[in-house]
Amino acid sequence: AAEYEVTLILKDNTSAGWRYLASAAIAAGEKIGVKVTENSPLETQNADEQYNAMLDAIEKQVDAICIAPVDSAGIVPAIEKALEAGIPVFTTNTRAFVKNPEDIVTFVGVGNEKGGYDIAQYMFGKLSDLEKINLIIIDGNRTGQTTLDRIAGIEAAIAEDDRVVLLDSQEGKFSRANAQEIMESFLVKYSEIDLVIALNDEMAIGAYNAISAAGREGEMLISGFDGAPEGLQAVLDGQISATLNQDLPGQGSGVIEAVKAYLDGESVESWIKVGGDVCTPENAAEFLAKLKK
Amino acid sequence: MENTEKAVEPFLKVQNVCKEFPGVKALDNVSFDLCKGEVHVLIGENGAGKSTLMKVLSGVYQQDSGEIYLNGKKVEFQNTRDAQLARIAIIFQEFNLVPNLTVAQNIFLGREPVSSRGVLDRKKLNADAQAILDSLNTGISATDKVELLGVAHQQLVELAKALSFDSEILIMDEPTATLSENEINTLFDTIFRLKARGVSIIYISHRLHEVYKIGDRITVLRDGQTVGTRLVSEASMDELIRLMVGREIQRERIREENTVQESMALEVRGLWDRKLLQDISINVRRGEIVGIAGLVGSGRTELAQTIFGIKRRSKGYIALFGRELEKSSPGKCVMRKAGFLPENRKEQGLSLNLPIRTNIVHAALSMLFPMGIVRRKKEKDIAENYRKRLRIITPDTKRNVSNLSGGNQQKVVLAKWLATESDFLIFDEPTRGVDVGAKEEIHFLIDDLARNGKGILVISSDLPELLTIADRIYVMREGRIVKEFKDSHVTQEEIIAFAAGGVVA
Amino acid sequence: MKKYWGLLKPRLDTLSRLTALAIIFLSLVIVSPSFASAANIINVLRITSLTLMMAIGVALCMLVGGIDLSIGATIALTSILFGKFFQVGQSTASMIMGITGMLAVSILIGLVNGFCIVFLHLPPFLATFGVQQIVRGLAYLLTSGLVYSNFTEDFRFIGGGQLFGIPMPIIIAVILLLIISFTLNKTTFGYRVYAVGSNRESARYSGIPVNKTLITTYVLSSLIAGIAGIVYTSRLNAAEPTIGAEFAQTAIAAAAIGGISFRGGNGNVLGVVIGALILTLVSNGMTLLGVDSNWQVGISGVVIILSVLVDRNASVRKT
Amino acid sequence: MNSQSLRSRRETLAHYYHKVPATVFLLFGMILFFSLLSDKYFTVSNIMNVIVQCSSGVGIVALASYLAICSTGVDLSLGGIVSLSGMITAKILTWDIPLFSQIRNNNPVFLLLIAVTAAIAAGAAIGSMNGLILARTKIPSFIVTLGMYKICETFSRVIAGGTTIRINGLPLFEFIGNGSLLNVQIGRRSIGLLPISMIIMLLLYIFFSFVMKKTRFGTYVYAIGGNNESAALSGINTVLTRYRVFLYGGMIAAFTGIIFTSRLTSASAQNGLGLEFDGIAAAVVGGAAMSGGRSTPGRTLIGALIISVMKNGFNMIGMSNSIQMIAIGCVLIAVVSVDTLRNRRRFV
Ligand SMILES: Nc1ncnc2c1ncn2[C@@H]1O[C@H](COP(=O)(O)OP(=O)(O)OP(=O)(O)O)[C@@H](O)[C@H]1O
Ligand SMILES: Nc1ncnc2c1ncn2[C@@H]1O[C@H](COP(=O)(O)OP(=O)(O)OP(=O)(O)O)[C@@H](O)[C@H]1O
Ligand SMILES: [Mg+2]
Ligand SMILES: [Mg+2]
Repeated sequence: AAEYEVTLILKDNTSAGWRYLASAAIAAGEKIGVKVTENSPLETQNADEQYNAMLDAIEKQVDAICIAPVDSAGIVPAIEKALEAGIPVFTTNTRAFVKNPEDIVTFVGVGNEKGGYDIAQYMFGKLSDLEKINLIIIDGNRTGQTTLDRIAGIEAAIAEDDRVVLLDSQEGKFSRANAQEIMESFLVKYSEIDLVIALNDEMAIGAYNAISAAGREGEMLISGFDGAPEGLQAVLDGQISATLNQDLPGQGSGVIEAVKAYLDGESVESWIKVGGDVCTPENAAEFLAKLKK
Repeated sequence: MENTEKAVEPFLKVQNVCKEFPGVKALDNVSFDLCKGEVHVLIGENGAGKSTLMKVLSGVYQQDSGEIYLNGKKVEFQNTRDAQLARIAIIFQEFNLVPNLTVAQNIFLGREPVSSRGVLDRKKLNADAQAILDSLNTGISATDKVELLGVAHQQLVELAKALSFDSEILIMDEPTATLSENEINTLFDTIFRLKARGVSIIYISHRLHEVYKIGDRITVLRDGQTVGTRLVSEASMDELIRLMVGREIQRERIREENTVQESMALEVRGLWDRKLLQDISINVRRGEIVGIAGLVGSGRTELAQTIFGIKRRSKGYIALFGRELEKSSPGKCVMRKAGFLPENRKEQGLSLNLPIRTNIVHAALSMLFPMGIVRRKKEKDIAENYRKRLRIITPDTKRNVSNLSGGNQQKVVLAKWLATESDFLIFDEPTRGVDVGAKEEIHFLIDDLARNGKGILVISSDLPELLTIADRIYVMREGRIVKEFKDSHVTQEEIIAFAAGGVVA
Repeated sequence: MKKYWGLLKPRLDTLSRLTALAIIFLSLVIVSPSFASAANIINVLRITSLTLMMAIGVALCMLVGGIDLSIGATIALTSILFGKFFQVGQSTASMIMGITGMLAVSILIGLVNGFCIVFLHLPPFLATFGVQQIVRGLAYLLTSGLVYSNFTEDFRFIGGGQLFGIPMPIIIAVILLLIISFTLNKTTFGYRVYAVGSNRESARYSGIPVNKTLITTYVLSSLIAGIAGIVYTSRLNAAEPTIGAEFAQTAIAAAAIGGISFRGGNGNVLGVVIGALILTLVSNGMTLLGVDSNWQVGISGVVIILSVLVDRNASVRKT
Repeated sequence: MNSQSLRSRRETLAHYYHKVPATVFLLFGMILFFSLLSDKYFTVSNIMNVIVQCSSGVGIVALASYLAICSTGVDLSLGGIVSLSGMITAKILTWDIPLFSQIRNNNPVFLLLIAVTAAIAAGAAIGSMNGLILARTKIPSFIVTLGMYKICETFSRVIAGGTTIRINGLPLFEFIGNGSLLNVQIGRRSIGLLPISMIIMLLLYIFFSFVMKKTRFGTYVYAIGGNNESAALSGINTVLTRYRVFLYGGMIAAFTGIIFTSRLTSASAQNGLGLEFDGIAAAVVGGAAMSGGRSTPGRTLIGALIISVMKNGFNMIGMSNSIQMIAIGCVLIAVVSVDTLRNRRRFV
């Protein structure tokens, strides 16, 4: 029987990335005696449902709550309620903007802003022989924190490199299909594109599909984000150049291990860095092997 | 237009009113007047423009040209509200009740009594409505929902609603079409009372004998034009019919020959349903026209619906052409060559937004096009054929049914069932809202069907109609068959006596 | 002149819709240099063809006075099932098995919709909304959010290939459109669909098998969604449970712009082509013009309202 | 006791049985079911938890959905209105222009009033637009409100300007969504027995129950829903009535927007999107017919509670989300079919 009961609240219940995180968390929990129940918003990334899920977890009197907040600020009142009920709160993937940093036991992950900065910088570096970089960004969902953070990071990198010209950006809603359609239009519109940064792997593959269908493979580089198995495989297959390995499974198991340690009375660092490496054709196989395991 | 002596100055005057619908000149220079305290009857063939004229008078439509004077002052109604304010009330030919509201709410819809703070005064609403209903001897409760009422009761609610306006002019567009003798008498009493109070009434009906009971003057419309106004006391029925139809109409019994065959078309034994019908046994032979008489609510329609499988029977035996129909459904009946013309054309008979010709082939689809592929040419030919035979007045059978006048719509329903070439047909109020001319045609048509060996069951509240065409008449009361008249030598009075329960069978 | 009005009027709706389409098209040609290129027109047609397929199915349901909110979920579930089947053998045989499975499951979903509407007497909006939840839930359950991808070349041909230079999705959509249009206009089934949509009670009295017609319609709608799912999966070269969240909405909008009435019994499925084209043109045009994503949402909203208004403003409500 | 009074009592009982909607039994049945499965379910704090979740989510929106459905429409713009009005509230409370900064410093209560008024005004404006178009044209409400939803989303995104707006240091405002009166101490936690959002929800429901039952407007909404043509021919101003339905719907949804923003102390353009379908589901579960003219605000509230109870209950027993989705779909279908079949038996 499990020693501790934990509620895990992710941003949604549907997209691939969060599934990797959740299944790793549950698996890790089983190994070390923590019962993990996931309770993420059903379809949309919904701050209010996360709030409700927190309240339900409080009523269940779980031993800890792990959350990747959809809205870093919006979740704060709910976190305060949890603390009032004596339930420790852990964040993963995305930080919460609590008033006192010690309200949160630990944050597991690197943060989307840094990730965005890193991958953009890496891709610009790969194009070091160009005098001008014509850039396309395929956004996620501009109402959500994840997109905003990643974009902020990418913009910071753009600001440092004056070769970069941002041609266009459109919302791909993190979906392969949307990205494919958007890229088809961009290919018609722009005769010179050097780099496509997609905010997740699915959209990067969608962009690749459009580019290869138009026979313009090799003209431009593509980067993804997340380091999901498909993304890594696409890097290996040379379809996309790089992806940022968030190590979502690592975040999942990391946060559960932190919970266990904390509840066992051990001390836990306030920031556990997981992931954040840029995956390139050179190291992608390694990451993929680790995932398969 | 002929001049009749007028004792009083006309109260309402319609002058040279024209109204055109796409492709149809519904009103063509109509002039008409109405005096105070008069019952002015309006008659005319289906599609003559009666309802249109009334809708102009009540603000539903606006005339294209021409004037309306009320009390010597020119009026223009932009909507029904304006007409209500001018104290003109109307009972439409088609029902206009809100099913999910109570009777009282319907009667005072748009004029609910409110207390000083704008809060509804339900007590007063119900009491006022009940008072009107009671004055009509309806037995309807003001707090019942309208959707639970039958057609006849709904008609009475319409009447109550019109009365509630306390208007100076009351328009009734075929109020008796769904009523039976009892209710009609109540209606007439009401009309006399109103008249005594100085209310002027415009009364539209296809039942000419009613004209003589209540009318003062009578105006005949034909093809959107007035063809004459007469004092009722001076107009003979033959003259009126000639004015309306332009020819003589035979008003005698039309069935002379006995075409009844031995073999059974329909046989029903010991039929019950869960609510109303009790132990019903009837039969119809091929070549025979059988009538069912009864008061409203006696269950005639239920009986027909149960035979046709629209309502479920709880027990009983039904056979078509000697073969038992174990579980009936409309589809099965149609396949076994039986048809049912329902009483409520708007709700049960027609797809209003579809073309006339499509409606006509609806019931016969699988028979006409067994391969499942529709041939437009055939569809058109069939429709044209019935348009001619039934004299459906329309410029084109491609038009939607909703553009037709009430009577012509009825003919389309009829055509739909004739097109199935069924060997057994149930007609529920087949001539509801149909003019005398067309009615005669329909009667001949039914007679003709019987001559060709088809079995016919006619349900009608119009007793003269039954007496004209039926070979045999059943009388129903409260869900039972209370009497069977083996031949047509009966009088209306005898039938009513059984139907109303005066005589114990 | 007035005499011809009666004949012209029913065609006026189509005419004004066509005008709206032409106006949008021409303005895009003028404003955006890349719009009128052959490559882009093919893009537009290909995207339209997917919207169109789904809209045809929904239009059928709207013709019988219903609606189908479950098509997006149906596409998701069938696409996942294909992924699962394909995984088994990764061969042409498993592909054929997968396709068969997809069609079978989509028919099943249609049957469930039809059952809820006919026998449980549920309003179609609610029934298909509930079924949508169930079906999508199943899709998530089956995959736990994972993505299946990298299908065989012959499967990818269905959504990505070309025949005589015409992309396959366009060919499939046109074939479907012709079949359904023929069915509606020239077969007794089509007549029944209109009859049931126009007045269900009267259809029943006419001996038309109302229940059968309704169920068949919902099955057809789902089946078409299943076919669209095949094309979609093949085009994306991936099966994921999240796809199609907005398909029902888009399809309904296309059908409504195309003149299919929500009350049933009114409208022609050919009009839906215009509806689908208008929607695609607008979103494609905005992308080409570089309209900010934040504004795109709203502009598409305005277009949806306006383009329906175009053919209805002739008959503005009086009272 | 004589047999007659016994019989009449039995009849009254039967009468009441038929008057009580099936959903009430269902609601209690569900609560019982979850109580059996989880011992933490039937506690004061969890019950208040469910009520708060309902009142700050689907509860109020359901009322607006019900109004639209009752007049034979649907209002898909409600989610957009929630997002936009919530965003406007946040924007005004945090707007960095001299006028507002000054008010914020001198009289925060006044600023709060401005923000709330502006949010409701925005809801009213969108509702008006819906109403105007719907009353004046024959465009189906599905399309108009879908378009308006997208327009709301756009404005909300544009006002947000690419971030979420955070509100700090306005405890009075946070109190709307998070606070409550009459707190009791249970263990370490203090449980509010009268949450503000619940009070707002109840006031709205009571007010609209009154409106639907006791005013002409209410009767006219039912009349339009029952038979629009007849209503018009009876001289009812159907244009105005329809307009008011959507106007009020927009204003009601704006309350949810305010509560949302206050509850999360921040506003993202994403908030509230999708809530319109929950609202429709709740109204229909409560007994509203898509063809119009049925159900009451009270029944709608029961429908909303059922949805909230169901979601919370599934969470409490730890059911996985995919299965939850399936279960909710099944329950929706089951509830409404029980209700329709029961009604049909009575009428047919
Ligand atoms: N809304 C409409 N649109 C088009 N044509 C119409 C419309 N209403 C009536 N008509 C046409 O106007 C003519 C007159 O119709 P009206 O309803 O006034 O006839 P009526 O005398 O009342 O006939 P009935 O005795 O059958 O009720 C008919 O030819 C009918 O087809
Ligand atoms: N007492 C009643 N209360 C409510 N509804 C009734 C009552 N009696 C009859 N009805 C309804 O009124 C309608 C008309 O009754 P029914 O059709 O059985 O009689 P009918 O003899 O065919 O009369 P009609 O002249 O209307 O054709 C039916 O739908 C029936 O359900
Ligand atoms: Mg008439
Ligand atoms: Mg009858």
